[in-house]
Amino acid sequence: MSPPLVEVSGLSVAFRDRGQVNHALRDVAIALRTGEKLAIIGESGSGKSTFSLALAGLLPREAEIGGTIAWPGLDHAPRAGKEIGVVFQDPGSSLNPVLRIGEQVAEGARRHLGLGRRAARERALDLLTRVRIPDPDAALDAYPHQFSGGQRQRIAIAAAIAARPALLIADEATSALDTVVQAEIAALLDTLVREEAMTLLFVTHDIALASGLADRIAVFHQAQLVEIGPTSDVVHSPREAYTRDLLATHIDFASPRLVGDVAP
Amino acid sequence: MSSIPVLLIVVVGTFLMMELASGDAVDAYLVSLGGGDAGLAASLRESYGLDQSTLARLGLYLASLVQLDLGYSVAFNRPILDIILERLPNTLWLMGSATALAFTLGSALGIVAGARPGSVVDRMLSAGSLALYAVPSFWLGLVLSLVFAVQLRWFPTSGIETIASGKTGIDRALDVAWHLVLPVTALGVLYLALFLRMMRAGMAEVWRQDFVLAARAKGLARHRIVLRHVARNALLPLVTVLGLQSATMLGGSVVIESVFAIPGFGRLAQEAVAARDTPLLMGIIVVSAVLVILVNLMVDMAYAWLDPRVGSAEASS
Amino acid sequence: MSAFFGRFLRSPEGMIGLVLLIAIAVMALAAPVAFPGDPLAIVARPLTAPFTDMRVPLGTDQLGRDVLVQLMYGAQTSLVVGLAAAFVAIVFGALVGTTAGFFGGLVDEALMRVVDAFQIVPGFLLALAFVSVTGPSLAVIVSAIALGAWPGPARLARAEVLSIRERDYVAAARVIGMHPAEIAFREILPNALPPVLALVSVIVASAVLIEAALSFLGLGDPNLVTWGSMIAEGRNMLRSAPYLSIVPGIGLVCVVLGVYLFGEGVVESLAHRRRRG
Amino acid sequence: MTAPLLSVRDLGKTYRARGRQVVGLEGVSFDLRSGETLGLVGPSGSGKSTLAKVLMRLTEPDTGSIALDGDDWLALSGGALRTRRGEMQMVFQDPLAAFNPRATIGSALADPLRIHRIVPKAERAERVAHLLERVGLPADFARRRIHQVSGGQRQRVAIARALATSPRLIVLDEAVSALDVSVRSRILELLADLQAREGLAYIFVGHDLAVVRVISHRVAVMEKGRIVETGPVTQVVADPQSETGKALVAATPRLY
Amino acid sequence: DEAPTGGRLVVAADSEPRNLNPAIVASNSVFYISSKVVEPLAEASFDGLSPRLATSWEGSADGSTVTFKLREGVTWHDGKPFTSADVAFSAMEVWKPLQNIGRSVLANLERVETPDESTAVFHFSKPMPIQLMRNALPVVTAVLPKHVYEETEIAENPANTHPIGTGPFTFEEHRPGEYYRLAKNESYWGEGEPKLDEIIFRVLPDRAGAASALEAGEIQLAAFSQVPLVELSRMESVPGLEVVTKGYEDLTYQLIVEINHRNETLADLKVRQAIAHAIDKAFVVDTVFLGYATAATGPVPESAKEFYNPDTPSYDFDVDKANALLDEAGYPKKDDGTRFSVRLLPAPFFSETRAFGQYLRQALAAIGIDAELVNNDTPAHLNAVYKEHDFDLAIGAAVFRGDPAISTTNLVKSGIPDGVFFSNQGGYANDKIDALIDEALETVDTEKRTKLYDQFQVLVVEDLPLINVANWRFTSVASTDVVNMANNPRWVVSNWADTGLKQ
Ligand SMILES: Nc1ncnc2c1ncn2[C@@H]1O[C@H](COP(=O)(O)OP(=O)(O)OP(=O)(O)O)[C@@H](O)[C@H]1O
Ligand SMILES: Nc1ncnc2c1ncn2[C@@H]1O[C@H](COP(=O)(O)OP(=O)(O)OP(=O)(O)O)[C@@H](O)[C@H]1O
Ligand SMILES: [Mg+2]
Ligand SMILES: [Mg+2]
Ligand code: NI
Repeated sequence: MSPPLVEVSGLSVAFRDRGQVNHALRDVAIALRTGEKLAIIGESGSGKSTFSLALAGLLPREAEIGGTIAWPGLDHAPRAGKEIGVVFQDPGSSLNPVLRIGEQVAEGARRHLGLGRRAARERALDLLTRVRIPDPDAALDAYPHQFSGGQRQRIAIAAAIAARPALLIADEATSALDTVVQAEIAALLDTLVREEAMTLLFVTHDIALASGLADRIAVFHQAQLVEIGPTSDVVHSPREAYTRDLLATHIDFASPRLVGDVAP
Repeated sequence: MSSIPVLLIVVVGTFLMMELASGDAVDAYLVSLGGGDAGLAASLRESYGLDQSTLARLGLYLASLVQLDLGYSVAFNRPILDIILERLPNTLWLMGSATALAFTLGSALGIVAGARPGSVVDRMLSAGSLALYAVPSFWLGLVLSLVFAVQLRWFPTSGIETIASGKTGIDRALDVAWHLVLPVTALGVLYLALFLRMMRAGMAEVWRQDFVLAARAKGLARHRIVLRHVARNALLPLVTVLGLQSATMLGGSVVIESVFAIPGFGRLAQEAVAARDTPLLMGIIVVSAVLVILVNLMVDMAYAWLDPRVGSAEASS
Repeated sequence: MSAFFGRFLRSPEGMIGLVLLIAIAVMALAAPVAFPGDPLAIVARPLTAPFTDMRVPLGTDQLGRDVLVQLMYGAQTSLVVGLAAAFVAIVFGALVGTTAGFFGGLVDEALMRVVDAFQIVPGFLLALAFVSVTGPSLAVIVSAIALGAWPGPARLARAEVLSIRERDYVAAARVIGMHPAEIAFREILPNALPPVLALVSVIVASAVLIEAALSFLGLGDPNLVTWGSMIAEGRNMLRSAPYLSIVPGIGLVCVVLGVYLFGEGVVESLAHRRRRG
Repeated sequence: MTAPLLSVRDLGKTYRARGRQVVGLEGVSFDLRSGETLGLVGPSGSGKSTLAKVLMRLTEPDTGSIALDGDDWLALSGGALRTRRGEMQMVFQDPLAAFNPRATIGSALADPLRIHRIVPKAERAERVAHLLERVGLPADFARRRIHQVSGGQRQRVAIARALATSPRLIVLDEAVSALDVSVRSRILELLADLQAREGLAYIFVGHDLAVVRVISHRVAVMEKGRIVETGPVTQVVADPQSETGKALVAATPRLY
Repeated sequence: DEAPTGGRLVVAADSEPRNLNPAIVASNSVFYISSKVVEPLAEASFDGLSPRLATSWEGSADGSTVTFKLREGVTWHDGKPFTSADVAFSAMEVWKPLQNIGRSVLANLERVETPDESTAVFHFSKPMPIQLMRNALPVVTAVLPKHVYEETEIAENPANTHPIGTGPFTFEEHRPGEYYRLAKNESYWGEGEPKLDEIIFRVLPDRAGAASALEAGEIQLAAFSQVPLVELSRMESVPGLEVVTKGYEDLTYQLIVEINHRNETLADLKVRQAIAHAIDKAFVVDTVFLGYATAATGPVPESAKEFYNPDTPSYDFDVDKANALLDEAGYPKKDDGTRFSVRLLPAPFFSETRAFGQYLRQALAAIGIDAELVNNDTPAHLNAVYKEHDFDLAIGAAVFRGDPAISTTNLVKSGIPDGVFFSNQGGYANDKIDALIDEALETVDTEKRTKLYDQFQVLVVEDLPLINVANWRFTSVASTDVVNMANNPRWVVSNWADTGLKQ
């Protein structure tokens, strides 16, 4: 068996604000296998984003970090952009409004793959085609505001994978979108990860979405990892009470309805 | 274009304000004569049409303004347009250079400060700019002229160029530039500080935005993040302020022109008021208003060029 | 509230500003107590240099008037003019801006054209002309400065009102059937004003500077001591008696700096509260 | 068959922004009976919020009619409208944005009581406490401000405010979309409970068909300002007829 | 002395008159520039008059005519010859109808006869004192070229801003806000004159600017006290610069307190006397003028030797007496220490008038008069004082123009229409004084006429229609390179034909 891509152990993150310490993560240990799709679920404030940012090395300077993050699957410490791509939640604000799409998609590739102007443009065009932006040629010279939310998220994904990262982190990449678009983006991520043999860390608060996409699911609650395991185990035989609660309150087409079939 | 009614308000407002004045152009003229009798005053008033009612004069003024005729100056005994065109370049040079200096240097230093918020460089630049921001420009002008013109004699004390030098071409340009160093510094420093502070504040704001985190996540070089992503966006509000400040700067140049005896627009305004030359003052105010409108138009164009979101047909969903 | 003060007390800018302002305010308030009588009284030999005669520690001007006394009374003028002009400009501007924002349509259009008109005319030029034609007195100078300063608050107030009008809580107020007047005064206005009030420091500072510049050009109230006119008079003696223009110049820098720093401290401490919700 | 509580016919609304025209609503018609919940689903920009605002008279439609209890709802204006607003209330998506940040929760809940003279001044505090109790909150919340309580509690306060005037109909625009799952299901239970006890009618706007299914009797699927499909919710979920309906059903995540 | 030839003299100018024609505008700021271009019939000298375009002048015994012999061989700057026709034209068409001073001095001029090209005979309808005529010559009689002005709208003639004369320098250009340039008139009638190649008047409206420019060597002369008095002692010590107080003897300015006699309180002589006693003239001379002035004793300055009468009543600085006078007049001190309030309007023309305003406010406070200063700009001040009469006390600066009849008597005479600047607009009327003034105006005999003015001075000081505080003269600061400076009593406004510059 290949070594894990990344091995996180005892990870703690705290934010200190004028004397008050706010623990965003406490003693989290997770190993990510190369090529797997791991979903992290948990409610708001449970530390999901903090974990993603810690992996990508993007935590703000004031964060106090404890524990270790080792990368046995790589021969050197990873760099954000090169070995790790990140997609954020809000497609409206994660693209620079005043720069052309082509530039934003290609800039990671130019830096990490050492591409020239032309080659970078080619690469951007290729990426935009792969994330299925209509008329990708014209899109290169367009600006973010000219696209819908779903399209922007596709562009953000293209930019994140521009330098062929080994690990793609999608932090609530679909939460701001409507269900139809959300399903499309989730499918796109799935395809891309498979094609590029990337490892995927998929952060969401929707356990159903996670279950449809991920190989394994990690459940965060109040800054702690409460449970991690293969998707079907977590969904069908959760070990922790919190996970059971999550599943119980989850609503899907199978959930019992709260009202009668017709109004009284 | 909504500038026409705005200009109308400006014109009528200024006219009415000048009606509040005690004494008219003939009085002012008679003083320059060292006095004169009542008959002389009456005949002068008649010849300048100052004996008519306020409304009639306002009507006449507006009518001539429509034909782009700014009228005739009693104080200078010349067509107002000529006088204005003679003075305008000096002020434009002064303002233009001060703006260019303040904007380029101010935003550049703002970028330096905003590149690492909270760093030593940032704190020093912030404190320095705040101090400069608090210095009255006319006082700074005095101090500069005392030190660099009178004491050290590096620069001329006053004027816009060496008088009657017969210089032309590049020599003259250099001469003017040499004369402008101190006044431009005195006028520009305040705005330099303003732009620096705005740039810095703007960058601090942009640093918090998601797309900067995204840029960091792409592993871009720091200078690229600072310049291309952060500074580029922080520049936008600066451009807007540039337009808003043009009027303020025009006003500020009045005092500086007085300190450095530069025959510009501001001084002309002072002279016009002192001479109760209503048409001249109106001409000055109308022309400066048009100037400000033009600057704002240019700024809008620059903004539209810098910010693709503006004026674009497709808007976000 | 107390959290706000706590933050303010810990903000270095705010504290320096506060100290400067207190010092200047004390100076202004102490003036009539320490030196009752006419600040423009001729008390000693003209052009006594500073620190040479301890009865007039900062020296005298060309008429033998005490520079220290003038400096202290000048602080009064600067503060009074600055605060009064800012008060008038902000009250008037906020009134016009909120009116335009509330009523919208033709009223908005008309008022905003007037605001435009005032914004494209250089404020200082306007103040200069206004003071020249009406004669310099404290009230005239204050109005002249306010005349150039009100469009800023007006625009901001209007923008705030327009933006708050679109907020959900205003929609919620309409939904429960609140009267439009109550919506305007209870829901919108109190939330629209704070950003406008944040302009106070900038306007006070610029009013102090404009008053000084007007006095410098000879358009100050002759019955009052003002720093600008001290500088203007000192200007004629810049080389013989540089202290005459340097002393009030430093006074000006301190007031303006104090106001800015104080304002910055306040805004920052308030902004924190907004950010944290 | 009783007459519908709300009868909407042929609503149309076009937004004009910077010279462009955007369809907000087009030919929207439906009926709603007392005690019934109509779910409203559709992709982003399909006009759900526009419909909600038009119903609440927060924005005016270009065409069409609305009858509340048989009365012409669009003909009301001024004081008459304000008086009758008590019959139809609304809950917004973001409860934080829906409350004046300066007001205490108590005064926000007292406002409708005062405006509609529901109880004498002396009894208001008591009534506010009762309202809080009905949405499952302790009475001392009245002293807090909205940013001092959690997300789910905020939405409960919003519902309490909507209940204050004893409305017959509440429009809920994405009222549970921003909430964590556990909180969300409790709010849904609260809504269903209130309906069962008081015969309220709801228009429930949401983008998650699974959630809409749980709380609604009927559902209307919207797309580009039009209602493309309506029917009993179970039926639509089981067998959507419209393209949009099919896409929505397909896109709703299921637990595997 | 003989001055070196050549060179460019750069001097400071503080204003830019819109009309540079000295025949129309007889004011110092116009003369300053145009006296080098347009010449009068005669100019002042330390021993009387020195001939310019006229070589002699003679009055008839009955005062009905004055005959001028004119200089021959003089040409205008455009090459045309100068003749008596030019003088006749200037007198009848310009000085008498248009000029601010000529309108009154030459009011009785009927016609000018020109028996030949070099003779002009002025005929008057009422006796014209030759003393007055002589004294008026330097001020009133700048001669204009008839061929340029004839049959034009004289007031609008382009030569008013680009003067053409017979003087040692030709007017070359005016760059508004920057400078005027005059060049040597190669065909000037004066032998070996002018010396300078060029004179540049550099516009420096701010007084501080002139001092800096002098020190920086950018200009060589600042006249009319453009360098502030307080800077003088320091300028004195700057190598290469000197302070010159000579050259202004006939350009005396009088610091006066104008009084509005419509104010009942001020109409009381005792009150006026009290005010006069409250003013410490010596202090004013020392502090406001830093010694560059003399205390005034009456309406005629000491420098006007021909007219000055030292035997006038005096009002010593005496606060107690002033207080006593006010008590006597029935204005006791109230609880707050004041007796009554007045509005005090200092003229904005000079920093000294404003400074004196500050002083007077304080001097009045000392005797219980609460004075509120009102600072107006020039038009507003003139309007308030001379038109609206909206003042109680005003501080003015009057020019003594060589003869009391030229402008000084206007300050006390009654019956002057409203709106005439620098005249009695305080509503003062004194039959005795009026009669004296009228008599002197037609008294041909010089000695008799002088006597009348002696009396006039006594009456004015006794009754105090206004208070003369001090008389002051300007100073110049110049480079020591300037040669032949200040060699006549109106030097700054004379033709500078013999002025030179050491290289
Ligand atoms: N820069 C920061 N400074 C201070 N506290 C922070 C910071 N970033 C996050 N936190 C705190 O850390 C905790 C975890 O936040 P995090 O963003 O990781 O949660 P999350 O699970 O991503 O929530 P959500 O679903 O809302 O995105 C929260 O309490 C949050 O307030
Ligand atoms: N005030 C407005 N001005 C202009 N266009 C508007 C306005 N409000 C909504 N629209 C447009 O009307 C259409 C319908 O918008 P609406 O907000 O009703 O959609 P929605 O179904 O609520 O979407 P979402 O699920 O994103 O909330 C959209 O295209 C939107 O851009
Ligand atoms: Mg998160
Ligand atoms: Mg919506
Ligand atoms: Ni808080």
